[in-house]
Amino acid sequence: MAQSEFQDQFDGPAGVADSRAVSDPTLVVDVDGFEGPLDLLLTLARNQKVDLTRISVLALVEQYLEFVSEARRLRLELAADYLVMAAWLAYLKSKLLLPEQKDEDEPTGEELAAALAFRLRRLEAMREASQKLMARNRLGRDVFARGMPETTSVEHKNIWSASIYELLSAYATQRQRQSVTSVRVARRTVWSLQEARELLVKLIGRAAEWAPITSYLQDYLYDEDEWATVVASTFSASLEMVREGRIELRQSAPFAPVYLRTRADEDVHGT
Amino acid sequence: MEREADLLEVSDRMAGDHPPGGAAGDVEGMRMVEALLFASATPLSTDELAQRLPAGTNVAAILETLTRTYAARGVNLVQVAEKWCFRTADDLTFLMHESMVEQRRLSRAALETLAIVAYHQPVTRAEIEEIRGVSTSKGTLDVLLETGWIRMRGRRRTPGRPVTYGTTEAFLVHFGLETIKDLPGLEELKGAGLLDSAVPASFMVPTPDDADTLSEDEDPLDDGSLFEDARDPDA
Amino acid sequence: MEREADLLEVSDRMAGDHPPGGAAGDVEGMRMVEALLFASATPLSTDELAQRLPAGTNVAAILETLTRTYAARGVNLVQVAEKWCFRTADDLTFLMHESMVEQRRLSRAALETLAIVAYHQPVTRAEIEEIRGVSTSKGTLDVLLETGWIRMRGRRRTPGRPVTYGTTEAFLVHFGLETIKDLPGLEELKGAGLLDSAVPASFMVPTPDDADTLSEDEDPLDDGSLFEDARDPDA
Repeated sequence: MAQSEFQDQFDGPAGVADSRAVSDPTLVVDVDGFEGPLDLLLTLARNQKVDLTRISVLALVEQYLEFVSEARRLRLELAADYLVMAAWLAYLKSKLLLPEQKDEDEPTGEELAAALAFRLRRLEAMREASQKLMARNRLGRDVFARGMPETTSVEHKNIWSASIYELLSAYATQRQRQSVTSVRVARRTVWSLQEARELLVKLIGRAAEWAPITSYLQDYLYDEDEWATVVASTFSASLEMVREGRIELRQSAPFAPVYLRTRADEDVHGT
Repeated sequence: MEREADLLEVSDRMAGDHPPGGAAGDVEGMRMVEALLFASATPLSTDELAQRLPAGTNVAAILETLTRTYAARGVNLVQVAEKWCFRTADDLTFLMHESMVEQRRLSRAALETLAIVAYHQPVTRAEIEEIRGVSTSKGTLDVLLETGWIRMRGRRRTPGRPVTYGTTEAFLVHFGLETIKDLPGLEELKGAGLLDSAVPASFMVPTPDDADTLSEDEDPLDDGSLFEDARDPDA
Repeated sequence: MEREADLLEVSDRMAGDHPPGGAAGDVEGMRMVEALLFASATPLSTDELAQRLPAGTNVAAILETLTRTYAARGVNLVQVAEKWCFRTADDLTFLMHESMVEQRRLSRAALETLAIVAYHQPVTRAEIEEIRGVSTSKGTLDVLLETGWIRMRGRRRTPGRPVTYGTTEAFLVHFGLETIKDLPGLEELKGAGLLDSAVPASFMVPTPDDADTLSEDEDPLDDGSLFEDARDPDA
């Protein structure tokens, strides 16, 4: 039932909500305007015309059971609550009538009766409390507040704060941000190994004399930016040509000029 | 000043038993408290008053004097929710038809539930149902929440973490209660053990508690799941 | 009744000069008028009061007595447009002004702008924008003017005669500077790690100068045209 599901979700799997899951609150009210079996019991108890602390629970139980059987005889639709309560009260009645048994796990009839009486007194107490509460001098009904409260005007005043650190770091950060002009990475000219080799082959021709490697490259070393790549690529290409046996390299000391010449016995190599 | 002398004399007569050197001499302080409380749309606490008065003003003494001064008049100075406000005297209700606000009629179920929340707070819906012996329709709690008299406080630290309910400051203001401990008949109910929760056999006599701080077995409301509850299609 | 006797005595004293047989004896009538006027949402005329009071009540006399009774108090009974109501005493209206002081922090844009004004003063809005590289909203300068830390100094002798901004003494006080020259320069900013040491060589931090005397290229502010400028969205 949606209602009971909802209750479970709302209050958790509390026993009270579960035991009543099959009852529909709207049906409860239909039973002669009683708000549930406890309300009916309370009404019956009041009929005993004694202080609630001195009611006869047994008599009350019998009245309730009689009410329920009468309702059934008249084929009145009774909400399940009332039947559950009737079953429980029948059990209570048997407990009260039978001689007390030594069973420590189960409450005695007197204890059950006392619990029921307590619940009735508590419900009645809450009803009286609600009446007392509603009978108090209530605002807007019995006592009244000022009809024309004078609004207090609120003046907003701002106190600004900033620290010297914040000020300086804001300044430095934003000045610096603005000072950074965009940097374009210039494309470098690079001599490929292939280009260097072709050039080398063309330049040295059949030169058989030792000559510094840079002397061949004089025409190409005018640009400072390109000097490194020209020298490096040419040197690498020359190493490869040495391996092939086409030229010879000579250097007298570290960082001394590198000399090169075509290999003299090229024809031998050719065979 | 003539009018001060005048007022002083009056105050002396009206509050004849005040301690010498008390508030009676502070005519300006008294006038200011009167003005503030008359003007305010909501009750003001002693602290709120003190904040708006010159430093060193003995607000408590002034309030005591004013309470006595106004006790016999058509407008009384009263304390609700531990704050101060002026209210028309309760014996003049019969005159006030024009000012009367249309009050929403609460069902018997709602009244009972309100009382149970007030006296047993913090209380869960299952506990309310246990006391009433009948399941509470969602509408009942809704209506009470709408009046602003009850509020969801937190969640009970028990399986299912049910929502706990309690009363609000608006509840105290509406019913003219200084604190929740001024609920009518509270002491008798406590004495008779009728505020015990009978089901978990606790032998402690609880006292209703509308304090904002959650009790030991309450968790704060978790907005997410609370919202879910509030949106329940059966609500 | 005790309280009636009490009030009677008081009223007698408070309104010692009332005509014998007048309102002073009508304690209940006085209480009723008090309550009605207090609770009413609108001022009430003598007729309206009379309609709601027991027949034969001398409303006019009661009102006269009450006016006198309350004259010295924090709340007065006053007549507005021939109707009666309670009002806070004129000399206490200052209590009704609540000043809310809010601590606020400057936005990043405002801090930057403030710093630029401090270092580069006298500086125009266009110059600020040029330095910041973004347009400065009018609101930012407004906020800074509200802080009292910057002021309009004069007008730059350039086309459009833009307003120049500079810092105030309040600026120095707030930031704990003895003179504006205590603002750290380029090397100090670098030393403090606020500026990257790799800034370009062309990077300059000006030596700030907040002298009251206008610089050579500044004209004094001319109030008339200032107003015009201040409204100019582009100013």
